[in-house]
Amino acid sequence: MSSRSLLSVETVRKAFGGLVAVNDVDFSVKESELIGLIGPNGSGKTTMMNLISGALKPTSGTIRLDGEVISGMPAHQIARRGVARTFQLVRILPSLSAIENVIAGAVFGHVRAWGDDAYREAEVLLDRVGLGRRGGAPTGSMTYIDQKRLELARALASNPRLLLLDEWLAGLNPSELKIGIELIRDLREDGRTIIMVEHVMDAIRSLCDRCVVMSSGVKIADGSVHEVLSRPEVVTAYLGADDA
Amino acid sequence: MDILITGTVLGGTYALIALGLTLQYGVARIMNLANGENLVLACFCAFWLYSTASINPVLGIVLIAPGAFVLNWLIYDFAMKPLVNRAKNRGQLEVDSILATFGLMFIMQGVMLLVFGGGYYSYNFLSEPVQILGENYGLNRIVALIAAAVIALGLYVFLYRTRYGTAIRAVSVNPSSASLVAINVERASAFAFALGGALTAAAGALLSTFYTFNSSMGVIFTMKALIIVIMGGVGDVRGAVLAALLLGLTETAVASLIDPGLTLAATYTLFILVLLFRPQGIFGRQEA
Amino acid sequence: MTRLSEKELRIAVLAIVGFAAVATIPLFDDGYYLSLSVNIALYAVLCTAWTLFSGPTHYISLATAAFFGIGTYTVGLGIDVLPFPVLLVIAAIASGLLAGLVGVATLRLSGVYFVIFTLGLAELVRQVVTWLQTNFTNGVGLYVFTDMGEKHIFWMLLALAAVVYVTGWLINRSRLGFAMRIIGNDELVARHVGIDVARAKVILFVVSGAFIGVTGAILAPRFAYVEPPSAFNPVISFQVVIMALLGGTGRLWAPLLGVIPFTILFDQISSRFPNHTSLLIGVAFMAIVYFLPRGVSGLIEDLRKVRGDFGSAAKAKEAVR
Amino acid sequence: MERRTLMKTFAATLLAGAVLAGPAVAEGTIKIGASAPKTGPLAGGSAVTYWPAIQLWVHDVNERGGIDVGGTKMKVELIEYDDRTSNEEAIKNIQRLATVDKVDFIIPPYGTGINLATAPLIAKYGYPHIAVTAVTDGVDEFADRWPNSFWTLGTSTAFATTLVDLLKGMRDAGQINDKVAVVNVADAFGIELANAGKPALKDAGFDIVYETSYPLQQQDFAPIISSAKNANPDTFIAFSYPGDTFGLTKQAAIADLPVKAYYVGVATAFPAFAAANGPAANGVLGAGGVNAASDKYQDFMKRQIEVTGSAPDFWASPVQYASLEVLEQAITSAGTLDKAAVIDAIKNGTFDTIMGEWKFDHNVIRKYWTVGQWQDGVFHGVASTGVGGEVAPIVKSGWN
Repeated sequence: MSSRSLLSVETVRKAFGGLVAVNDVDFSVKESELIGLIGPNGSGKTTMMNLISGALKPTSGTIRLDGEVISGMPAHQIARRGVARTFQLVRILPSLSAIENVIAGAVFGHVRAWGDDAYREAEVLLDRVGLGRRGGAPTGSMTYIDQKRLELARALASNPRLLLLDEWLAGLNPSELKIGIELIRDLREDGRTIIMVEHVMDAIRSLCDRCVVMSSGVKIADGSVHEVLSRPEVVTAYLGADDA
Repeated sequence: MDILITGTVLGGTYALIALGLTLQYGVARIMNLANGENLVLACFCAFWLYSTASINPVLGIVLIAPGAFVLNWLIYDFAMKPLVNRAKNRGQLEVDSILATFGLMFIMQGVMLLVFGGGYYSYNFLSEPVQILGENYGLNRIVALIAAAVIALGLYVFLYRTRYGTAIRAVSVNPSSASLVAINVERASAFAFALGGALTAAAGALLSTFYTFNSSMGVIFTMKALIIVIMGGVGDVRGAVLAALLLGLTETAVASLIDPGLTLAATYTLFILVLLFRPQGIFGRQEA
Repeated sequence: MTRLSEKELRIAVLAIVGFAAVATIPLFDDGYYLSLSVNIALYAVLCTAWTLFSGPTHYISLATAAFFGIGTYTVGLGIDVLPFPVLLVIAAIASGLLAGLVGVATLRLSGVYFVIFTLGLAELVRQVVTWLQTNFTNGVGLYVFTDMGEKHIFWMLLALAAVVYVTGWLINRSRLGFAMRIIGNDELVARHVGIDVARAKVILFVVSGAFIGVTGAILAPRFAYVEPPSAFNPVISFQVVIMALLGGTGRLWAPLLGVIPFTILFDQISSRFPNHTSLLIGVAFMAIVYFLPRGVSGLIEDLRKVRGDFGSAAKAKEAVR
Repeated sequence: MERRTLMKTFAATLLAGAVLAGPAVAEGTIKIGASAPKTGPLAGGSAVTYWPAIQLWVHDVNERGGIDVGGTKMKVELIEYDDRTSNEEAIKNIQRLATVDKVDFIIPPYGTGINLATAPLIAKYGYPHIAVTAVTDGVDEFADRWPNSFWTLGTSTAFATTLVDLLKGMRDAGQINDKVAVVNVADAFGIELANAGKPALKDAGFDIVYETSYPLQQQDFAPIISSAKNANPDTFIAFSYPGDTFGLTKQAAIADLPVKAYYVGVATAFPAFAAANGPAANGVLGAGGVNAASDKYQDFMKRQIEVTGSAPDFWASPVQYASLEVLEQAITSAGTLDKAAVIDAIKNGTFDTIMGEWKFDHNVIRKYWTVGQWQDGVFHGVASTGVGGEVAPIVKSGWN
């Protein structure tokens, strides 16, 4: 691959007291790449996402976005530089309508739209995630998948350079899953750069160019999906964690 | 040296004022703005017992504290529990309890005004000097300091060394998890609130031996107590005692060495510094 | 989002008519009812300004007395030197500045700490002002003698109220207002959509503090004699919190619903039962807390919802047919 | 919807207010209004000095059958409001008294600040404003500004300078030496007194060996007393407020502060002071004073205890009562309830009060008590601006 790397994570470590959740991890993501960040529960994936998005600050190490150091910046600054995310446990804004939820993503971040522009853009995005014409709906009564769609639309509203999806497919039933995978594939075809933390292996297999595997805070593998998933240490890490 | 002793004595007084509130706020989660009124009411009771039945205020605690315990249990049961049950989250309870205890403060003040009037009260008990290292200190203050130490120690032993105390601490850390391990949270909260009230009343009885009080001055005590409780870390007995001592020493040092006009400024500066550098209180743990 | 909707126009017209009507009060009564109106206008401004910040952020600020006192003191110190309008501007700047400093230092603290901190702040400012005056000037009291009477103060407060409402409305329509709504919903999300949460809060706190400062400045001529205990009276802070919470903090107009009935109620209690004021106010208070858990505006919204539910049920029925 | 509800709420409240506020007017009575703290920081003082004296006066007048107004006796009806020690409330109360209750006369509020805040209003409605509990150097300025206002308790400067004169006398008699400690509460009265007192002390050749101020509502005085003690003065002066007056004295007794003259400010004259300090009170000097041995005062004290159940202080209580006697006599001599006529009568009349004969000089009483001293359970006036009847001061001998 010849394109330059958009995100580079360099020996990043995060310790909570004595517990090292992320242990000197290195990896990089190239422009328009979709990588999977996988690993058993508690392996530090979500912490890694939080470090990239600025929800947490690394104890040591550097994270660069397009060459600029973003580690240590507050979350809103990182967001303004074009990193958007969804959350492991879906977080919508309950007292705002659906379309306002989407507009929220468009106003303050990488794109700073306001007024009618933001509104039109948000309608397009709602349509795209499959919530067309439901912009006025109260968000509290939405189904889980719809809330997830809404959250994705909010993340996309800022036209992010890097999109972080934290178990966005988790908890969906098989038919919803299919729709979800299609949606992500669609985004990838647009050339969007995405990191997805995911447990759903089918999704990883069918979507990702590459994946990074973490176990107990350490990166244990990094490479093409097929190759990485057949490595013995990855298999042990998974089986060990899942079966025990 | 003089400053150290005077400061410690003052700190002991502050600890007395604050210990009750730290339980009420830390465990029962009621930010009790009527705390000072509770204390002043106890002052009046001690005064009344002393002047009509000549009951020694220190012994009077034996009557006053259980009385306050019952009163506060009733207050919790009738006035606070509906709010606790209604509140969806901690913030809601905080707002509601501020409002409700603000009302309670007025009621208690009104009752005291009716019964005792608005004038100043003061009486003499143990106000004889004792010499420590060549300086005179009021015996009643020394007694209060000792009592503060006894009460704080007793409370510490109760909270950290007994089963029920541990249960109460569990409630203070996390009420919903506490109920999962078969702790009757409602009862524990009521108990903590009542115990806090009793401690405050005991403090009032002791303070009445050397403070001049009237019906309207409860709010002064409430403010001091709130500051100490927050500085020490909500619900933390050790923290509250330490904060009280720190405050007593700082105020005395500032008054003696710099200017008595700046003691309150020193109090709040100290308070602000503690908040900025240890927002979880002196002993508090960082929230994950 | 930027155009005035028909509904907004209607409200604007109503508000203007309402303000004009209220502004005529001094023409009808120059006595007690005017003074009562001044007190209502005073707390209406204070509570609304307070709610500008505390409504969306859910922070309970007890610093009202600090900003109010700074405003009052600005006038007390400058009344013989500078024209009154200039003093109002200085009061706004001074209290806004203080709010900014405090905001930068403390708005990352969580709720309770902020409450106590702001309470401490008012006391601290009072102490420092007293100490400075004691040590560097003669006496603590300042005389503010002007030709302004109750009606002038009333009109000024009313004008300020209009400014506060318009500002609040503009904020609500702006990015800042939208940001505050998001922050009120979920701070973490707010940060991740690129909102500088701390900055937004500080800005609002400054705006709110500046308005409170101006209110204090307007009130100074009414005091005639400005001294720290009355200018930095902590009771002001508490009353503002309580009236605002009783009214409700969800809407710009909600605090007014707390201020008007409760000022009148408390006034009735204190004039009917001068010797039992505390007791009865306490009882009234507790009753309100228990029976109006979401404030007056909450009650109104509940009533509206009941109606709305009937309405939508009817619509649903129609749809089924 | 919300508009309608709002209007309804508003209308209902107004209506309720109007119904409740219907005053009961009795024929042939004089309505007199009073607004002062019953709650709040100043309530402690007004509960001793203000309310009982008024209550006694109303009782006395009505027992006599009322005030003689142009030949007919009119009884007095008192309307009282609590100002909660707040300027806003006080202003509103005065407005209510003037425009809703339409009282005939107003007894001015308690405390310097609130007296000044309400003075413009009282002037606007043309009521006589006989201020009692307001001690300030501005009296002449205020009397000029509000010609309806009368000032009875004196000026801060006089309180300080007469104290210095008294101490000078004691020093010249060899009872005390030059060394003085001066502390004051950082509030209006305390600061004014300190600002007037310190230069006067220096001029009189005293040596101020310790001076400081402390904040309002200070509760602990150990550092102040021990610093003062270390400076080793013969005289200790505290320009203090009620809470601190008690606190300082208790601390001084415990520390056995070895001074020969000990002065504390407001509330020294309260009966509770003697009760709280027992024998330690003996020899304590304080602000105020009265001709305590006089029959008039003794009689006043006895009756106030009888009627109201609370003992008067030895300073402003009798002055408060006297101010009402002035009002009564002025009404009678004017022969009408017309406010302007009564103001005129106060300006020019001579009044026989429990404080002796009073005549206003440019609206100000110039002869008043300034320093008193506890001697054997009674707080005798020991210095004044020429009232007469001062008792000789005694040297403080220990704290037992």
